[in-house]
Amino acid sequence: MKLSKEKLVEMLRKMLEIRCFEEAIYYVYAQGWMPGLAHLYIGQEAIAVGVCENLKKDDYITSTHRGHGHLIAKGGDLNKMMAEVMGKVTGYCKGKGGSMHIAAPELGIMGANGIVGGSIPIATGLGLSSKLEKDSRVTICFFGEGASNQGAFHEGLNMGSLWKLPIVYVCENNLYAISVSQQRSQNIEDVATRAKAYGIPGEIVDGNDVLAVYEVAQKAINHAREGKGSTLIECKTYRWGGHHVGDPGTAYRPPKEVKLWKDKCPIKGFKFSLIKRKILTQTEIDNIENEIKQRVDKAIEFARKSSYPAPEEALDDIFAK
Amino acid sequence: MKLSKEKLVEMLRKMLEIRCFEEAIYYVYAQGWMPGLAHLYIGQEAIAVGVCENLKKDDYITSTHRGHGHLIAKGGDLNKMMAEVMGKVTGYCKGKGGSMHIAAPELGIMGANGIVGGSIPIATGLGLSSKLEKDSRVTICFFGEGASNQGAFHEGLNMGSLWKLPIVYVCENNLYAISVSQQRSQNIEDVATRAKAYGIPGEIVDGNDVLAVYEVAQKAINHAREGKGSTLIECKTYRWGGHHVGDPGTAYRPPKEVKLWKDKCPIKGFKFSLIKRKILTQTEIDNIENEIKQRVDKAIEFARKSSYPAPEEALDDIFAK
Amino acid sequence: MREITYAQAIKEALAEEMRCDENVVVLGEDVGILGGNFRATAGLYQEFGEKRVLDTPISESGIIGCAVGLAMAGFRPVAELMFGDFVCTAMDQIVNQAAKIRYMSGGKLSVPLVIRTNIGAGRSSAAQHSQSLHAWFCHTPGLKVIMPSSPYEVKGLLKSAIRDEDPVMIFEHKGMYNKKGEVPEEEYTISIGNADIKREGKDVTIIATSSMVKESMIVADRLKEEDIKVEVIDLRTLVPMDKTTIINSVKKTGRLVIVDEGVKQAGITAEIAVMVTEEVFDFLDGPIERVANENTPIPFSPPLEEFVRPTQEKIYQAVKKILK
Amino acid sequence: MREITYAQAIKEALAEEMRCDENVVVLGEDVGILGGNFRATAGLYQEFGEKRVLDTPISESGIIGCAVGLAMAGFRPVAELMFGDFVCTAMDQIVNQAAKIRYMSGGKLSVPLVIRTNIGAGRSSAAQHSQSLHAWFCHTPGLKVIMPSSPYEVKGLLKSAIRDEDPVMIFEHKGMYNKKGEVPEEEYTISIGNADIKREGKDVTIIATSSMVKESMIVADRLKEEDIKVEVIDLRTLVPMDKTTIINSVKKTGRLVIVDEGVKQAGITAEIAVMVTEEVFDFLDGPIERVANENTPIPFSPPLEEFVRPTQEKIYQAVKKILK
Ligand SMILES: Cc1ncc(C[n+]2csc(CCOP(=O)(O)OP(=O)(O)O)c2C)c(N)n1
Ligand SMILES: Cc1ncc(C[n+]2csc(CCOP(=O)(O)OP(=O)(O)O)c2C)c(N)n1
Ligand SMILES: [Mg+2]
Ligand SMILES: [Mg+2]
Repeated sequence: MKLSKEKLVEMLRKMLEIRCFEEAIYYVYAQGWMPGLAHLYIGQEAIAVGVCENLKKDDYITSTHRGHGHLIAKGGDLNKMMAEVMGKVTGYCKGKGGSMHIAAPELGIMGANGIVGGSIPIATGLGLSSKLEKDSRVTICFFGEGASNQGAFHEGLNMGSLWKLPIVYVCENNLYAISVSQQRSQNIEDVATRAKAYGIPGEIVDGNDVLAVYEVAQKAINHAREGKGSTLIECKTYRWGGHHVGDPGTAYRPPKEVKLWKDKCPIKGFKFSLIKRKILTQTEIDNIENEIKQRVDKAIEFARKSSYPAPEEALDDIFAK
Repeated sequence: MKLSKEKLVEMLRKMLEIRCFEEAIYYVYAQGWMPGLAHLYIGQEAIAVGVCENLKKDDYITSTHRGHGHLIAKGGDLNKMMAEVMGKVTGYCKGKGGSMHIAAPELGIMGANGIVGGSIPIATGLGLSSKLEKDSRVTICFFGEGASNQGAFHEGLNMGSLWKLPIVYVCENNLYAISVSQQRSQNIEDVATRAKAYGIPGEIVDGNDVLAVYEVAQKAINHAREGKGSTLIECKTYRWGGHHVGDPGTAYRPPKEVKLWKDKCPIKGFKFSLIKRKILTQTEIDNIENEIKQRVDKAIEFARKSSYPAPEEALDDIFAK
Repeated sequence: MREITYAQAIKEALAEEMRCDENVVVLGEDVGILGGNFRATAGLYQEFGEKRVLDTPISESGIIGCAVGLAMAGFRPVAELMFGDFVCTAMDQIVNQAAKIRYMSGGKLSVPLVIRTNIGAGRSSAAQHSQSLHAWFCHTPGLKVIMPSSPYEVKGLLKSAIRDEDPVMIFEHKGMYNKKGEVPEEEYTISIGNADIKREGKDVTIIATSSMVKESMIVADRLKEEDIKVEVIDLRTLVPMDKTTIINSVKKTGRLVIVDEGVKQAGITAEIAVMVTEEVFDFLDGPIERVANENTPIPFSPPLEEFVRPTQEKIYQAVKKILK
Repeated sequence: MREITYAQAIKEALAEEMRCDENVVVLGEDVGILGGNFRATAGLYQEFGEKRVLDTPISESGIIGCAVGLAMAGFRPVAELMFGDFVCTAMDQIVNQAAKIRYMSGGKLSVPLVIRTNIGAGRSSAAQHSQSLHAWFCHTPGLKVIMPSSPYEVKGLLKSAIRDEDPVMIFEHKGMYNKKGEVPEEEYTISIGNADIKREGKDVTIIATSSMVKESMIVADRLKEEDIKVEVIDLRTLVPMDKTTIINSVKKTGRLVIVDEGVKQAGITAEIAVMVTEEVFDFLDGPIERVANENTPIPFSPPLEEFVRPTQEKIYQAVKKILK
């Protein structure tokens, strides 16, 4: 697959942005600047970026509890995200949603979701809207391998496949659902096998290879846009940290396994290949990284300086005015 | 497959018993002797009988809204069933359950169910109990093709397959869920395909051929009893009547299709082959049928003569004493 | 005035709204070719086609989730859950998704969704097809809850529900689908949040929901013969609740009987009673009477079912008791 | 007396019951190797092995359905739903199956099942991980409902729940798992259906559930300084409810404040208030005050969350108001 230099750089940039944002969240959490918890995307950056780089602005995505990466890849604003994570009124949801519920419909981001599998039937509805409106949008539905054991997964994919909806179901198989490994939660090796249950294509891809993800996603997205229906893509990957910022993630995973996957870092590998292919030099990459770090620092500053919503605002937004 | 004469006759007898009971229900309904509705099993007799003839008394079954056939095949008493259908105190559930909720744990009948798919996760629990107790029981979980689109189906089969439980999932694909044909509810031709999603064997069988069902079920039941796990069997069949006694079933099914399937009557075909194989003569069959008719008539009489429960009994059985 | 059935009134409301707003779509099990298990969508499939009247698989979470997605994308879906008991298989999408999306998104997303389902025992449908579960949804902020008592009410309220910007649960009554009532030919809507005084009276107030309105009216007739003047209020919407109408009535009569088909324990009758007690404690001449389903699952056998349901006799006795 | 956390108390109850009855099994998401998201099953997997402590897939309907099947077959499963909000994905199995199976089968089948889940906001977990949904289950005949207020209560009540022949929902509190309290070393149980007077007083009764008991005790301390004697009742079980203790207290004090973390609208405070009004109307000196969550989803941001939750200050104000 031939991609322009701009595209490749943009992909690296987005991956770095996610990585840097998530590392900042760890920091923000440790500093006590953030209420509650957050589920970090570190290690899985190639998936969100590889998929979303194929999308148009008005395409839809639905996200999960582990959603920051999807949002950034779809164009989310770091300031508004960080402010939301900190519960500030300048956040995407005015502080009402927090890390797990960020929505930005103006970017096609139709909501992260705290209920595992909860967004899968919703994605079906978004896909149906595109079919009915003939707006040629595509809906990307992100979820984990753990979610593929939920009833909502089954109902969502059954309806999506039945009606040939323009949806790409992207399963990020990071091998664990909290502490439960994939092989302790399902009797199959590949989640992609489940595509057979719905008569749609099932694809398996190295989720740590952004170009591979891009290619598979492109095919599925085109398929969807051409009215040929849904695809289930399984991206094999790994969650570097614990389940959330407060979980070291060491109690149920062998250190060797963690190390193995860190060695397969999606960013390191991609950087290496871009340098090798002379798309970028190390210095250029360093500059990009510095620029992103500054933007993330600014996002932290923006969020910290923002105020909390006024308490009475808790009574708004239950119903439309 | 070689089966004793006794076995073959017993199979025919059971099928006739179901047919005759269900026809009686139509009658009872038309007479206004029965409150509410009932979902009849006519046309599907070969499945319940073909499966249950493999079972021991203490094996478990879970059933559905269309449950009379399963119950009779598992040894249900016609009097108690008829009395329950009429809401009498002599019924299996003292009139509290009615047609859709008959339970007879003493026969391994762990309840019919009014919620489509509702009994599938329950069957998983029954299967798990056998695995934990090492009691070598098998659980048969009956459901329709419509139920295979429920989230509960997915969760139940995923867990049953994961834990290699001694369960046989029997999908009775009668092509319709109320008015919705299979091809309007799922993007696959065979429900058995879904077995792949759980890494278990998926079998397809002519659900109108009692011997074929018997054979496939036997294999799956042995598999389960030997600790090798679950199987999904899809039995292709047809519901002769409407969805329930009050539905003519003509508004959404072509008459030609109905006729075609009536021609494939599971009982007619089996009778014919038994006569041909000289297992039974027509006279013997007539005698069996008469004897069954008399028993069903007696069941009606028994039920009609039985009294309704005393109103205050409505307050019992909420909790154990 | 012409009379049509409750089911026909629903169908008319749907058809009218579908005609004037192409974003209105109907989905659910058997709502298309069959026209609905209770015939409340009969003819819509023929008029509007399979793109706007969708027969779905038996997947209640899928149905509501799909409707949520459609609503977020600008449609106005009307989803049917065939029996009120099946809210249980869709609960996450109703409660954790539909009800909360506007709030969680800080007002960015709207879910203009109508969920049509029903309540009501009395048909020997047993415990899994007879529940009246509306109280749960009054306990779920973010949902509006409607309980129409007649063909007239169901048509007017459903039309308002479809035009509403938020998720509305409309609990129809299984026993009323076939019952006829007067419905004007000309278009009308009934706004959400207004109770209706079905009969004025000065001695005692009965607040009733759904089919209990009619039962209460019959009891009121009977009591009239004993010279007891009953004021009957049809609550019509539970959320938002028309406190003013209720309070004014209780101020006048000083006595209140609340009638609802849900299970009594922790049901909607409790909320109404407490609200009244809180607002007009000093006007009450005695404790409030609640007539509701006994705290049991719904039994199958007719005499048992009759025993647990709220009946005219029980309403009558409650009024007599309160007047003692 | 020794002090252990609420989570440890749960674990002890489970371990003790598992030791003396091999039919007790534990299942749920992450209850095994991890020892539970809130560490309430820590160590059980190691002691009892994977046959009796089952990590499940993320399938709440599957979990509860599986537990129902186990229970019908003679086991005594204790199923965990990690967050109380996830009852929504298991609602059919809880409400239409577990709660009704004994009844529908005319008493032939038993479902001795315990569902452990929780309530509680205050942790900035937002709208889908903070709900207190216990009221729904009080409105569901066939379920017992328990809300333990301390390590002592949770241990004793959970043990009784496991020995109960019927489905019991036990709502723990997320904010209390880490909180310590006195728990005797020797075995004990607390029977289901008995409220506990945590402090005697003559001026006003506070009925509280779960963590609100402690909050109410602190308020009672504060009021004592103003010479107001508050009687604090820990309701402990909602179904069955200990009416006697409540009624006797109200007869004595004539004034009642009810405190519960559920949403106020159609919540359990309404049922308790009405029950009291019905039983001892004439003993009440004024309207009952309810302190509960505002009728909103739970917001994420701390000041918003604080605003909607029942707090000590709100309890205090309610008492003062009622004494005016
Ligand atoms: C319905 C539901 N059940 C359980 C949870 C608790 N929970 C949150 S994330 C998670 C694991 C999800 O695993 P997976 O889908 O693989 O996503 P990952 O966390 O690995 O990205 C669980 C069990 C939840 N949020 N919702
Ligand atoms: C959860 C749920 N949804 C819907 C229904 C209404 N309903 C009863 S039977 C039925 C069709 C079931 O189809 P299938 O599983 O194929 O069984 P069949 O009736 O063909 O035997 C439906 C939709 C129900 N009882 N439960
Ligand atoms: Mg995972
Ligand atoms: Mg079918």
